This record gives sequence, structure tokens and C-alpha cells, in this order.
Amino acid sequence: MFLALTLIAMLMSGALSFVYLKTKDPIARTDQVKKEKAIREAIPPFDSLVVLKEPVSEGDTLTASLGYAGDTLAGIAVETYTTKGFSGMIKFVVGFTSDGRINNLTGFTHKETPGLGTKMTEPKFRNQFLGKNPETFKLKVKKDGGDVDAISAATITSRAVCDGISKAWVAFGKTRKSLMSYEVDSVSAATHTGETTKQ
Amino acid sequence: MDNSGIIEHAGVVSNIDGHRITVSILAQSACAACGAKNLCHVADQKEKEVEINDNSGTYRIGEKVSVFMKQSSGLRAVWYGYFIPFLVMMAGLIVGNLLFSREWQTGLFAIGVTTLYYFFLYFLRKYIAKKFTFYIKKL
Amino acid sequence: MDQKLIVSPSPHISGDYSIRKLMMHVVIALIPAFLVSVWFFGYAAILVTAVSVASCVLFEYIIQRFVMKVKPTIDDGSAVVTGVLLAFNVPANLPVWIIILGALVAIGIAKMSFGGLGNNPFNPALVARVFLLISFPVQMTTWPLPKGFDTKYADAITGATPLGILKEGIRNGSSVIDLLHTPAMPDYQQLFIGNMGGSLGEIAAGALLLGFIYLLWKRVITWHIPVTIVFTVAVFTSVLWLINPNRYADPLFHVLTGGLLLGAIYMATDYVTSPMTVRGMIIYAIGIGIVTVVIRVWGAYPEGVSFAILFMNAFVPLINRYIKPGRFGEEVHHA
Amino acid sequence: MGSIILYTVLSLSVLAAIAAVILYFVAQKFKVYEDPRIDEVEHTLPGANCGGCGFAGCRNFAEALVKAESLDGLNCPVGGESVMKEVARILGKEAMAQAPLVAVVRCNGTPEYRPRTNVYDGVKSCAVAHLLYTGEGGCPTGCLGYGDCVDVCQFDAIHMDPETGLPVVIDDKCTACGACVKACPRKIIELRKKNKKDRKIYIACVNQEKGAICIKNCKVSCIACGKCVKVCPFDAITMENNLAYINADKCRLCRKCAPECPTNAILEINFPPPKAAETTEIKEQSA
Amino acid sequence: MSKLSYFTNGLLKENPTFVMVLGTCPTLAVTTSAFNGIGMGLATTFVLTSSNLLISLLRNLIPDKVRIPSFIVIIATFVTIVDLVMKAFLPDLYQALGIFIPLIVVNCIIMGRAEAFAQKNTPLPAILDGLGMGTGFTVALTLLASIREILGNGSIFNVRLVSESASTILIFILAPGAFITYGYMVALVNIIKKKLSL
Amino acid sequence: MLKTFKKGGIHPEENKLTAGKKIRVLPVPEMVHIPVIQHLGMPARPIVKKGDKVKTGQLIAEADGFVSAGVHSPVSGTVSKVDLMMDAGGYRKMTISIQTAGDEWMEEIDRSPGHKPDINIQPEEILKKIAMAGIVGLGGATFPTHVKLTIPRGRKAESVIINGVECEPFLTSDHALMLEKGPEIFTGIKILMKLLGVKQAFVGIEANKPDAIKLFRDLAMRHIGIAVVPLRVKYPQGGEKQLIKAITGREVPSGKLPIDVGTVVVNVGTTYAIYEAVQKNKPLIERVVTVTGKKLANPGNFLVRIGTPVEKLLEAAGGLPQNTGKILYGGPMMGKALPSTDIPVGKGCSGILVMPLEESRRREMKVCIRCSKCVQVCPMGLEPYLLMAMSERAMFDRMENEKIMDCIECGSCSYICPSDRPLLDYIRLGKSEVNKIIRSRK
Amino acid sequence: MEYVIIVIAALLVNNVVLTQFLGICPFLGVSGKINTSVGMGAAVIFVMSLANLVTYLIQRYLLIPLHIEFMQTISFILIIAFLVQVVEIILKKVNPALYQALGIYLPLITTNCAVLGVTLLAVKNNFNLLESVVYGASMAAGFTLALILMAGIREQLDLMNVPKAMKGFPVSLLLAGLLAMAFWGFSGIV
Ligand SMILES: Cc1cc2nc3c(=O)[nH]c(=O)nc-3n(C[C@H](O)[C@H](O)[C@H](O)COP(=O)(O)O)c2cc1C
Ligand SMILES: Cc1cc2nc3c(=O)[nH]c(=O)nc-3n(C[C@H](O)[C@H](O)[C@H](O)COP(=O)(O)O)c2cc1C
Ligand SMILES: Cc1cc2nc3c(=O)[nH]c(=O)nc-3n(C[C@H](O)[C@H](O)[C@H](O)COP(=O)(O)O)c2cc1C
Ligand SMILES: Cc1cc2nc3c(=O)[nH]c(=O)nc-3n(C[C@H](O)[C@H](O)[C@H](O)CO)c2cc1C
Ligand code: SF4
Ligand code: SF4
Ligand code: SF4
Ligand code: SF4
Ligand code: FES
Repeated sequence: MFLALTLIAMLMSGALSFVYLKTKDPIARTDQVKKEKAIREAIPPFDSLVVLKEPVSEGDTLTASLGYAGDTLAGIAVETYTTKGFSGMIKFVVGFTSDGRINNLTGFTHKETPGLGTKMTEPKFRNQFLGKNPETFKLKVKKDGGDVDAISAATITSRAVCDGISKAWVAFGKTRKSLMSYEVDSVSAATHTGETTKQ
Repeated sequence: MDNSGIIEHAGVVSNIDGHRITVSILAQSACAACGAKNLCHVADQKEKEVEINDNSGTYRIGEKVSVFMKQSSGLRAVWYGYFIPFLVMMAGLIVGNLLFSREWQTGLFAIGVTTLYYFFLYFLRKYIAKKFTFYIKKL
Repeated sequence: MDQKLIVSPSPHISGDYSIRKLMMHVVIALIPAFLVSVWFFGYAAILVTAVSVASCVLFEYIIQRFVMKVKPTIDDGSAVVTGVLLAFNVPANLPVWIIILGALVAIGIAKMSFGGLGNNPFNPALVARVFLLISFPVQMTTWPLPKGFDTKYADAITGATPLGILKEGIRNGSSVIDLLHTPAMPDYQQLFIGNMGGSLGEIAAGALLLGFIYLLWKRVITWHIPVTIVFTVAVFTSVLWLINPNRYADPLFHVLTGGLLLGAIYMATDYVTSPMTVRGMIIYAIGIGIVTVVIRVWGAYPEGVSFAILFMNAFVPLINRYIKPGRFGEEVHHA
Repeated sequence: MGSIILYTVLSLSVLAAIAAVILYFVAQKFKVYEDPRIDEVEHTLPGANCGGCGFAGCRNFAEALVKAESLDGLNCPVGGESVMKEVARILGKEAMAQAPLVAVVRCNGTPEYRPRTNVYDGVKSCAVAHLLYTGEGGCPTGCLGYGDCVDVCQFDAIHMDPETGLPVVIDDKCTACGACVKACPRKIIELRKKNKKDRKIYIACVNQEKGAICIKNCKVSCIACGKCVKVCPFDAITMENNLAYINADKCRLCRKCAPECPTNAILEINFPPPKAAETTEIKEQSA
Repeated sequence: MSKLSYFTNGLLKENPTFVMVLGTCPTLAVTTSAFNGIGMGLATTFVLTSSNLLISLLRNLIPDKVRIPSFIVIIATFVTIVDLVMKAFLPDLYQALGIFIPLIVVNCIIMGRAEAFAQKNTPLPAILDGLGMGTGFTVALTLLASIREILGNGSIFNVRLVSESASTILIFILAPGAFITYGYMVALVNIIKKKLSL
Repeated sequence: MLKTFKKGGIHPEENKLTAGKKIRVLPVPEMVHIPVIQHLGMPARPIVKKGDKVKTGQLIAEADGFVSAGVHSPVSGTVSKVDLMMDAGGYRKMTISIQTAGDEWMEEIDRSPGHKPDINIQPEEILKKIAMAGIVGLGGATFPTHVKLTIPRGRKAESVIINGVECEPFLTSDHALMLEKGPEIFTGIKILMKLLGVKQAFVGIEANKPDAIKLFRDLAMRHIGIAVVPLRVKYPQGGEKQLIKAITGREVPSGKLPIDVGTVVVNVGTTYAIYEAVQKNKPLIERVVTVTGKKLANPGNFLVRIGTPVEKLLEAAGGLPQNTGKILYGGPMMGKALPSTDIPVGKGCSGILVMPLEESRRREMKVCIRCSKCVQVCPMGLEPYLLMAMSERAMFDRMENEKIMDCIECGSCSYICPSDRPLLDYIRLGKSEVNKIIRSRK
Repeated sequence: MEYVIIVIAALLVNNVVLTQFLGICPFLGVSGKINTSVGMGAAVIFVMSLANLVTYLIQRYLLIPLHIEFMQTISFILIIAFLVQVVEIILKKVNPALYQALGIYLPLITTNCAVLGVTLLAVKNNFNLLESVVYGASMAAGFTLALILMAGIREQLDLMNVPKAMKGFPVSLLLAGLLAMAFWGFSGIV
């Protein structure tokens, strides 16, 4: 009797580990693919990517991905986050064109209230940022004296998004600054196909 | 707490051994309203047996009877059976947290303390048996 | 003797309360508050109230007549009270279709689904209000400013309620003391007469109190629930205020704003959904007071009376079950 | 990678083994097992949960049936013989042949025979009215007509006749669950044997007062004259406390008694028109 | 009973969602959009059918005493398989369904069918039963989810029906709306069932 | 502040139309019908048969058991029938009918008009006389008075309370009696005090009878230990538990008797009957009955022989008005509606109230709106709405714990209910079922 | 302070039944009587805390070190299933009288999706041991609260006239919806 159960357990666990092994890579890949997709949507087309970790403030580091189309910097996608949302962390990717304009906001993960905070992912809200340069476009909601139209009844989320973009903007600024000091060669030496990670 | 006083269940006398009458309680679970009651076998006991002391000798096997006990006894049983062990476990965890640095030690300590409580219950079984008296009556 | 004698058990006379009279008294008691809101919000207040009452009554009729297939009892006036109170709990510029939806929720979901008058465990008007608040956060929190007949219904200027200003301000890190003195914030006198943003009927503390006196005079309600709620809120907020007046507003502010009086006097006292004994009423009212303050001070919503009443409605059956009236003969025992 | 498989198999097997040991003991100690026949029997039962069988509900009854050693005295009045046979088949036991019964209202005090003397204005409930007084017609044992029996019938088998103010049982629907018998405060309703073609003959009166008094209130009351007792060839009628009673087990439906009754208190139902139709008719008119 | 009726049983007469009111947690939790509803329904159907099949195949091998642990192991395995596969290939749906995928294990429908049906029947009826119950579950979930999505979000299968800025009755995609919609659906099915059997 | 009881209570329109009217003596009727049960307890056993000649005051049915009371002939004449006859409840009870002939009294009865204040017999004898006279509580409950006055062993009476409250609307019989027979009532109180061995007596009178209060206060000056307590007008102050609470501040515990808090409550009419029985050897054969009603031509308070048909009283009060809906035996709150006017006046009948048709119909019952008014007015602290709901659903087993047996059937709950719910009807049903359950347990 | 937040969040803001949708079946099934609800609640509090304690240890010291986190579901459910039984066996062996009293008072239905769900959520939230157990206990307390409130209302409705079509599940679900609405007011507190 115990044998029967043990047999079943072995059989099942065998099957399970089989499936696990089969799905392990795809699972790992989906995470990657998702991130890549977000970055791809965030910045103008590119064909190679350089990933940097960029400290924004103490203990706070964002990941910036530099997309190169050929040798030219197509844009920088910053994976940013904010804790100022209504519930929990909001993560998203801010894509900047090389001249510092916001190209797109993508890849949101969040726990905001459906119907309220979730409106941040919808074009109506997102579109107002596109093409804006945070140098001139004040990343604050109008209520706080900025230029951003808040989502109605979700000012908190709107502020949070602004906060996230601001952070990304800082990271973008730092990246651009450090880029100036790097030799452009070493960057372009990075492959055209794969990814380079620069610590 | 409750003012309807007693809990009553219908049952059938399943065994008689001297003064000890065993009554099996007909399935009358709290799940009565649940659509799954006929399907759900995971932990729900369909049949409970209760032993009752009775000297009248008027019962016979197979007879339909009604078993009842004080409502407050039921709550007290829940108290002894679940609530105190819960408190003991929490206490064990908190104390363990202070005593040990490893979580597995804390965890095992809490489980150990809880087990200890049940041992304690074991020694109290006579005393408790007195508190939970069942009564039986013919239907 | 030609006339057959009538036989029935005693008693053979009855008092002159009736459901219709009681409901009518409630409506009468609400008239001052209604007038104030018409004064401040203009035609919009009349429109919202009329639509709300008419649709509540109509839904009650339709549901009883065609869905439940019983004799309609719209003449008892309870649907009118629900309609008025629903209207009093929404902004005066609420789109008409939302009000009608609210009436459907109040009557269809909260009242008739449980069998109609007397059976509903939750306050219908408040169920509808909370339903709308959750469903339409934008429309339900866009308050017209009190501008009387100056503005048209469509393009009223909107603003925030005092509690909304407070909550928003605290979030932005302002101190309560400063907030209470911003120009947008009405002073106590204005709060008392009702010159502030807010739901149609909740604004005028004075008018609501007038109605309260009327209800007490007509013995429609007793003082226990309203007074205890206000008292609890006042005590709780006083304690907080004394601890940190920069962080917490003073009790008077809390009592005069956010529909506390409307809720305490007219909604928490709804017969159907409040306890049956005086002791029970006190417990219930204390609960409402505490929950109101908790939500106002720590929650996401700036005002918490509606939720507090609904939350305590859920406790009413338990209160009724375990809090019994003082039985005759239980207090004094002389053997 | 191989280690994953190993760990997986190992941990699950160990866990399963532990679970098995524990659950094995549980299974032994707790008899979780429930007789599957209970479900089957329950399925056979009508599922009305009316309590007519004397149990709290159909499932309880099913359990009792499965447990019982013999089916003596266990009967589902609703399902009747066919259901009990089916149950017996499932359980492999003998079903008791249970004579089908039907509810019969033993009062014929229509307004015509029992003129209203008062107007009752209390709660329309027989139980309440019975506590208060004798009823609108003055007969202390007559039907009060507020339909407590109607309210309790789950099978819609009994309803008030608005003209007579008396309850009428629809024989086909009545399952003899006895709920109405319990509900009637005046003990007017009786479960009587069901005869061929729903024929019945019974005394439609339960008044035990002296003849002179009861006839004052109701023209069709039993005045205990004893004529029916004498005429019955099968000794089916007895007289007790000023009231005649026809024992259905002995009665052979010969219908000799009915014409004898001076007050027409004996009702014959569902019989073909009597051969001596004239006599009864004349009497009815004179009544 | 014809073979087909093993299948159709689960659709209305013994519909697990509306008639038996089982597996209520996923029913309420995932029906915020029709897409999620179908996803959950199909995942459950898969587990139900495969475990029914396996259990009925092994029914003579499993000793009675260890029936329940065996069932648990079998069902849990299938659930984990669904979990892994979905994570790998349908990450968005996986995200939306959250912990309710692993919770399929405790869905009373599955354990119930294993106990009440698969254990006593040959593989074909067991599969049909699993499919029927699963389909009933899926249909019910999709229906419920569609209603909630339309009312609460103004869309169906993520296709917008009203303009983005139009107000929808948000509460329907939130927790209270789940209960309310489900409640009225059960009432409606009650009434329909009664009407049909009359 | 006037004293009153604390919990609950209502204030119906008082309508004391006959207040201050002199007691008129109703002529002896040609025929009387005397049920053998006019009290709580065992019926009395008839000791006369058809054709027997009886005198006024002669015992015609004797007490059967301890809790029972004898019945005396209120007239002289011939027994014409001993048979079942309809009583106020509409059920037929054993009744002795007597055809009146002349007015010949039993010799031992002292018919002299004067007041006889000196009490010169011992308590045991007093009690015996009360029992012999067939006295039962005239306050309405008709509990045999000698039983009530037999103090159980181990208890001790500390005070006697005389119930002159008369809180029922319309009724004024006690009021009239108090105004006319004050000194006699005081002697009655003295008798009670002597019998019970108490030093203290209270007379509770509601404030709507200022003349009676004044008269009694004057009389009380001349008696040691007797205090008159004016009470705020509130129904059901006359209920003994409420009265004890109002006067002494003590609450009779649930299921207990007044004697458990050291009191005995006696109605003023009963007190007067005790006076007559003890001092004048007169059994209980007549009582004061208020015959009243808004449409009645000539309402008044009448001294009536027990057994007089109600019809005779109505005649004396000006005849039955057109459009009469209900005739009540007792007051509007607790009285019984009579199915016919042939019914005789019994010992417990304090009034006959004629109600016009338009006030007789009950209003249609609506759903309970849980307004809690019934809970607020219940003087016993019960929850009538709950009791009714349970009774309607036959949940009798739960009702005992809700203290249904404490209900004094005052009807305040039904009176106040805005939904016109017949609360008391269902509570009575519940009480009778619960009583069955309780008895079956014994 | 974190513990206070965990407790309030679990009890009011993220109530298991009303917002997390776990344990709905017993919530609908057992909420007919207040007394059973109290008993059931106490049992669930104990079992859920215990389950969280044990599954935490399993996760932390078995699954993670061996890199077989995917075995979470299967191992948790097995552990919970027999944990409940172990408690019962111990109770029965240790104190038969108590066991009988419990049995007659409340048939155990502790294996439900709430227990498994809460353990999974606890893992997801990255709690430490004590937090995890506190979380389990408070979630169970939230379950108990919802259960008792519901039972109270349903007992009251037994004395009223609920339309036939709504009787049973529909009205319970509707009540749960309205309760969820009432609890919605607490959102944002933590
Ligand atoms: C239950 C609930 C959920 C909410 N969800 C969000 C949200 O996700 N995002 C947000 O910005 N505000 C949300 N709010 C609203 C905020 O609490 C706050 O009222 C609002 O942001 C005020 O901003 P307004 O000026 O836009 O009205 C929510 C409020 C409640 C009560
Ligand atoms: C069995 C029984 C015994 C009683 N014994 C006493 C008693 O010893 N002393 C007393 O004062 N009243 C006694 N009573 C009378 C009641 O207290 C009460 O006066 C009577 O029931 C009428 O009261 P009511 O008119 O307020 O209903 C007794 C009543 C009953 C039924
Ligand atoms: C509701 C209620 C009202 C009563 N009102 C009076 C009253 O007004 N006067 C009175 O004498 N007795 C009244 N009684 C009867 C008293 O309770 C009590 O039985 C009586 O005073 C005892 O005296 P007795 O036995 O001499 O009648 C009332 C009883 C009840 C239950
Ligand atoms: C004093 C009083 C207060 C009332 N308050 C409300 C209320 O807040 N909301 C409501 O819908 N109905 C209210 N009503 C009307 C009525 O009681 C309500 O519609 C019932 O809850 C419906 O069953 C009130 C009635 C009275 C007499
Ligand atoms: S008529 Fe009476 S016996 Fe027949 S089914 Fe109806 S309730 Fe039962
Ligand atoms: S038969 Fe009995 S229960 Fe039925 S209406 Fe007549 S009196 Fe009432
Ligand atoms: S009749 Fe009974 S329940 Fe009603 S108020 Fe009087 S004592 Fe209370
Ligand atoms: S007075 Fe009437 S409506 Fe009010 S609670 Fe009592 S029974 Fe209900
Ligand atoms: S599905 Fe969650 S408890 Fe049944």
C-alpha cells in the first residue's frame, strides 16, 4: 500500500521534474523577452544594446539600457520604479531619445486600483509625456504647479509616475554624462548582435 | 454566550458496553448548506462517535437517540483544543525568536512547545472529561 | 341585533404611529437641509433630488409589481426617504443617469433582494452611495462649489470638500493648522450654515440639527445613536488633536464636516439597519464613531461616515443577538 | 540538472510516504468512509425534505435507511410505495407494504350550514384564533378556515375553497406527510386510507358536544344519534364521546350509513351517483 | 445513462459554478476579464480531465486507505504542470491568474469528481465527466467574466466597447462586484432551472 | 416628580368618560347565569341541581382543590339549568342558571348600610372567611384571593400594596368605588394588614384621579402605616410587577411572585370585597362594573349582580348604539371582545366597553420595520418583534430563552407598533406552545 | 509596527474572504450559525498559523536549498492535508473527551483553499518566520470576522422573508458583496 503511494509519488514527481526541466528555459526566457520588449517599445529602433547600472542616489540604482542603431545612440531606456503609488511599487521603463526627450513609457507592473491608477498605462495619460523634455516640461501634476494633467481621481498615481520619470531622468542624465567621459570606441566595440553588460 | 443553551444531535446507538453507550452521530455537519457536502471528503468527518455513561440500561443498539451537551461546553472545547494551543504556539515563536538566532530553531521550538501543550492536555484528560458531559435521550 | 359583533384578541386600540407618518416626518425633518442646499447649489439640487426620489419610487413599484409579483407598497414612503437621502449623499452636479443607477442599486440590490422594507441588513441609500463612490470616483468626488442660482447646472465650478482639502494637504506634507487657514477652507461659521463644497444634503449643520430636533419632538428617533456618534467622534478626534494639532484636525471641524451629522441623525438611525435596544444602539454608535475617524484619519477616503455606518450595519444582527434589553426583574434581586 | 530530478523524486516520495502513514491512521481511526449507498438512496428519495418520515431531512432518512436492519416502520410518505421498493432494491431488503393514506378534512361546516355569528378580526391564523374563541360560526371544534393547514403543505395539495371557507385536499397531490394534521389546532384533519378511485366515506365532524348543542351551531354536525352505528353491517362505526367514527380498515364502502344520517354528517366522495339518488337529494334540500 | 450525458451533466444540471456553487474562489477572483475567465476555465478543465483519466486508470491500483494522498499527489502534479507551462508560454495570463493557478489543487470540483466519479468509473466516462464539468466551469466563468468586464471595464476580451474616457461601473471588476454578480447569476440559474423542469 | 415604573410603558388616550359618576345599582335581573369557573385554577363543583331553590348568597358551587374558589348565588330563586353555556371566551363552560324570584338573602349576611370599622377576629379566621366568600382578584386576573394571601412557608410579607391604579383607558369602576367606599376600603386594608401581619400598606393611585388621591390622603391621616402613593399616569402601571416597582423600587424577578420581594398586591375592589366578607359575612355576589363607550347614551358605573347578562347592562346604559363594532369585556387594552351580549358578567369584569364600528377594525398588518418601538415600550424588557417572528415561524424552542413567559400580555407592543403588527396575538400563541414544552419536560 | 500593519491589513483591508477571495466555500457553507462560525474560526486560526509555520520551514530549508521551488504547491498541500489530520489524531489520542466535544460541536473543515492560499501568499510576500505566522493568524482572524458577521446576518434573515429565488447561495453571495463594500472603506489604511 505504501509502495503504491510511493510509486505514484515517484511517477508523478518524475513527470514533474521532466516538465520543470522542459519549461525552465522558456520561463527564464519569457522574463527576458518581456523586458526586452518593453525596452524595444521604449526607445527608437536599435540593433545593439548596452546595459549599465546607474546609481541615482544613495542605495538606489537604476538600470539603463543604451540602444545603438549602428554606431549612433538611438535612445536610452531606463528601468525605473517608484514607491509613491497608491498601493505598492510601480515599475516601468522610460525611454529617452538621445537628445533627452521622452520617447515612451512601457512595461508597467503595479498594483494600483483597477479603473483609477491603472489609467496610467492608457494612452490618454501616457501620451502627454511623449516628446517632452523634462528640462522644459515640469514633471509635476498641475495641482502642484507642474505641467502634467493628472488622471482624474488618481492624482497619487499621477504623481508617482512623475516621480518615476524624474528618477529615470536623473539616471539618464548621469548616463549621458558618463558616456561623454568614456571613449566612444569601447562602446562601439561592443558587439552588434549580443548584449554587453558594463558594471 | 449563546442563549439557545444546548447543542443537540440525532444519533444512533452503535455499541453498548456496560454503562458506556457509544452513539454515532448522524452526519449533520456545518456544511449542511454546502453543495459540495456529498463530494467533499478531504477532512470532514462524516460520522462522529460519542461515548456516554448511562446507567439506566434502557437503550439498545440501533435505537435512535438524541445526544446533547451544553453550548458553552462546545465553545470551551474549541478553546482548549484550538485557541490555547494557538496562543502557546505564538508564545513559543516569540520566545524562540528571542532565544535562538536561526529560524529553524525557533520554528521547531514553537512546534515543540505546542506538542508539549498537548501532552499537558493528556494529563488533564480526566479533569476535562468531567467538564464535557453528554446527555442522551430517546427520540 | 343586525350587526355581527367583531371579535379579536386584545388590545383593541392602537397608537397613531404608522410607517407612512414616520417616513413623512423624516422627509419633513430634511426640508431645512434641502432648502439650504437649494440656496447654495441652485436648480441642480432640485433636479438631483427629484430624479432620485422619482426613480427610487418607480423602481420599487416596478420590482414589486413585476419581479416579485406582490402588491406594491410605495405608499409607505420608505422609498421616498431612501430617494431623498441618496440625493443628499451625492454631489449636486452628478449626471442624471448615475443617480438613476444609484436608485436601482438602493432599491433593487440593497432593499428588494432581501425582501423589501424591513428585511434589508444594509442601509439602502448608503449601499447605493458607496456603490457609486467606488464605481464613479471621478463624478462622485467632483463637488460643485456653493454658488446658489448663479451658475447653470452644466458648468458649475468645482472644488473640494473641507475634508478632501485636508487629506490632500496632509499627503503633500502640509500642516493641518496651515490647511485650516487656507482661503479654500471655510471657517466654522460657514461650515455651520453650509457654505462649503460637499454632498447635496450634508453641508448645512444647522439645518440638519433643526431636523434632528423635529425628529426628537415627534418621537421618530431617540437621541442615543446620533448623540453617541457625535460624542465618540468628538472624543476620539480631541485625543488625536491634543496629541498633535499639526497632524490632526480639531473635533469641531470633524463634527461639522463630511456628512457626519447627516449620517448620524438620518442614516445611522434607519430603523431597519440599526440595533433594537438602547444598549445595542450605544455600542453601534460608538463603533460608527470610531470607524469614521479611523477612515478619515488613516484611510484613503477623506470621509468615512458612509463606510462606518455600512460596516456597523453588519454588526447589528450580532448586537441584536447578544445585547438584550434590560429584562424586568434582572437588576434587583431580593429573595 | 539530474540533481533536480533526484531531489524532486526524493522529496515528494518522502512527503507522500509521511502523508500516507498519517492518513492511513486517520482512515483507520476515523472511518471517514461513508456508505456510498447513502448517496444512492438519497437520490432515490424525493428530496422534499418535508420531514414526513420523521427525520430531519431526506439525507438523514437515507442514512437511517442504510443503517437500519429492516425497513419496518421506515416509510417515505411522499415517495410512497414505489420509492420504498426502489430503496429496498438498493439495500437488498424487504419494503413494508404501506397502505397509502390521504389527508381528509373532517368538517363540513360551510357558511350555509354553520351561519356566521361574528366577524373575526385577529391574525388570520387558525392557531391564534383557536386560542381566542370558538370561531365565527360558534362551533368550538369546527374548521376556523384561516388555512394554517394550507400554509404548511409543501406539496400544494391543500387549498381553501373560497365559497365554503373550508380546506380541500387534492388527493393526487397529497403525499400524506401529515404536516397539516400537526398544524391544525382543532385536530380536524386525519390521514385515512386511500381507497380505489379516491373514494372515501367518513364523518365530517369532530364535535363531541351533545347533539342539541351542536346542531344549533351547525346543521351538518354529528348529533350522535347512533343510526349509522346500527346500520353498518361490518361494525366499522363506533360511537364515543357523542361522536361517531368510521374505522377505515373495517369499512367496505357499502354506503349504507350515509343515507341514514339525519344531519348528513357522513360524506361520500368520488362514488358514482347513488342509485337511490332521490332520497339524498331530497334530504339535502330540506337541510 | 448515455455516454453523452456524462458530458452534458456538468453544463446545466450539475453545473459546478451555478448549481453546486463549488470552486468559488477562482470563480470570483479571476473573472475580472473574459480572457482570464476562459484561461482559468481551461486550466481547470485540463487538470480535471487529466486527473480524472489518471485516477480512473489507476483506480484498481490505489489502495483505499491511501486514496486521498494519492489523489492529492496526482492532482497537485497536474496543477504544477499547468503552472509551469503557463508561466513559460502564457506569462501575461499567468500574471493575471496569480496564486489561483496553484489553488486549482484545492478546488473542490476536482477533488469531488475524483472521489465521486473517476474513482468508480472507467476512463472514458471519467474523461467525459471531466470535460463536461470543466466545460461547465469554463462557460460559467466566461459568462460571469464577460458580464463583469462589460459592465466594469466597458470591454470584452479586452476589446473596448465604449470610448476610453467613458465612465464604466468600476465596482464590477472589483471585489464587491464579483460577489454581487455571482449572487445574481446563481439566482437567475435557479429560476431558469425551475422554469425548465416545470 | 411622581413615582412610576421605569421600563417601557405607553400612554393611550385616557377616555375616562364615566369618571366621577356615582355608582348606580342595577336592578336584579330575572335570570342570571353563573359559570362555575370565574377564577384561575380548578373549576368549582356545582352543588345544586335543576329545580333547587336558592337564596342570595348561598353557596351553589364549592371550591374544588386549593387553587379554586366557591361560587355563590347572586339572586334568590330556582335553578333552571346546570349546563354548558358560552362564556366570555366563546367556549362553553359549565354554568348554573337561576330564575330570579324575590330577593331573599342568606340570614348570616349583614345587610345593614353602616360602616363597621372594628376588626375583632383573628387572622386564621379572616382567611377562612375570605375563602368562604369566594373572593377572587377583582383587578382582572381573578386569582383566588385566599390563596394569594396564604403566605408560603419561608417567605414573609413586609407590606401590602393596594392597587387603585386603574390604568386601563375608559374604566372607572375602581375610581368610583374609592370615592364612595373609602372608609370601608381602609377597613379592608386594615384587615389585610392584620391578616398578613404587616405594618405597612401603600395605596397606589394614578394622578388622573386627584379626587380619590385627596380623599384617600385624608383618610390615611387617620390610619397608621397606610400611605397613599400618587403615580404618574402610565400604562400598565396597574400590572402588579410594575406597581411594586413604582412604589417600592423592587423588581419581582422573572418567574417569581410578589411575595418574593415581600409584597402582596390587592386590588381596591378586592379589598372592599374582603371588607364585606369579613365584617358583613357577605360573599362575592356583586361588583362595580363600568359600562362605557363613546357612543353610549348613558354610560356609568353600576353595581351589578354577578351573572347578569351583558345585555342588561347595556340597556341600563342607554341601549346598544347603532353601528356597534365590538363589545369588550374589560378595558380596551386587555379586555376580551364578546361574541354575543348574552354572556354574563363574571367576578373579574371591571367594565363593558362598547366600541363603534369605525374604531373596531384592526388596521391591516404591514411588515416589521424594526423600529424598536415595541422593545422600548415593553414593560417587561422583552423583544416583542422577535417573539412574534419566532412564533410565526414556529421556532418555539428558542422562545423560552427569550423570556416569553415573562410577558404580562399588556398589549403595549401591539398598541405602539407603527406597522400594526399583531404582536401580542402571536406572543400568546408562543406562550401557549412554550407552556406545552415546559410542561412536557416535567 | 510591521506586525500591527500586517494584522490590520489582513483583518480589514485585505480580508481573505472579502478581497482576496480565499476560503469562499466554507465561508458560504458554514456561516449559517454564529456558534459554528466561532468554533470554525478558532480552528482555522490555529491551523492556519501552524500551516504557515511549517510551510515556511519547508520553503526556507527544503525547497529553496534544493532549488525545487516549483514543488511548492504539491508539498504544501500534502503538508497541510496531514497537518490537519495530525492535530486531530493527537487530540483524539491525548484527550478523547475534548475530541468528542469538539466533534459534536463542529465538524472540521479546515482543508480549504484559504489555508493553502495564505501560505502561498506568505511566501510571495517574503515574510520572515514570525511575520509569516502572524500573517497566517491574522488572515484567519479576518476569515473569522467575516464568517461571524455573515452568520449573524444570516441568522437574522432566517426570521425574515427573503424572496424565494434569492434564498441560499444568492443571498449569501450578495451579502458578501455588500460586506466587501463596507470593508472597502478601509482601503488605504496601510
Ligand atoms: C479604494 C481606493 C483606491 C484608490 N486607488 C487609487 C489609485 O490607484 N491611484 C490613485 O492615484 N488614487 C487612488 N485613490 C484615490 C486617492 O485616495 C485620492 O483620493 C486621490 O488620488 C485624490 O486625488 P484627486 O485629486 O485626483 O481626486 C483611491 C482611493 C480609494 C479610496
Ligand atoms: C400557583 C400560584 C401561586 C401563587 N401564589 C401567590 C402567593 O403566594 N402570593 C401572592 O402574592 N400571589 C400569588 N399568586 C398570584 C399572582 O402573584 C398574581 O397575583 C396573580 O397571578 C394575578 O396577577 P395579575 O393580575 O398581575 O396577572 C400565585 C399565583 C399562582 C399562579
Ligand atoms: C397589564 C396589566 C394591567 C393591569 N391593570 C390593573 C389595574 O389597572 N388595576 C388593578 O387593580 N389591577 C390591574 N392589573 C392586575 C394586577 O396585576 C394584579 O393582578 C392585581 O392588582 C392584583 O389584585 P387582585 O388579585 O385583587 O385583583 C393589571 C394587570 C396587568 C397584567
Ligand atoms: C428615521 C429613519 C431613517 C431612515 N434612514 C434611511 C436611510 O438612511 N437610508 C435609507 O435608504 N432609508 C432610510 N429610511 C427609510 C427606510 O427605513 C429604509 O428605506 C429601509 O431601510 C428600507 O428597508 C429611514 C427611515 C426612518 C424612519
Ligand atoms: S394535504 Fe396534508 S398530508 Fe397531504 S401533503 Fe399536504 S400537508 Fe401533507
Ligand atoms: S382544517 Fe384546521 S388548520 Fe385547516 S383551516 Fe380548518 S381549522 Fe385551520
Ligand atoms: S404584551 Fe408582553 S411583550 Fe407586549 S409589551 Fe406587554 S409584556 Fe411586553
Ligand atoms: S413596533 Fe412593530 S414595526 Fe416596530 S419593531 Fe416592533 S413589531 Fe417591528
Ligand atoms: S474554491 Fe476556495 S474554498 Fe472552495
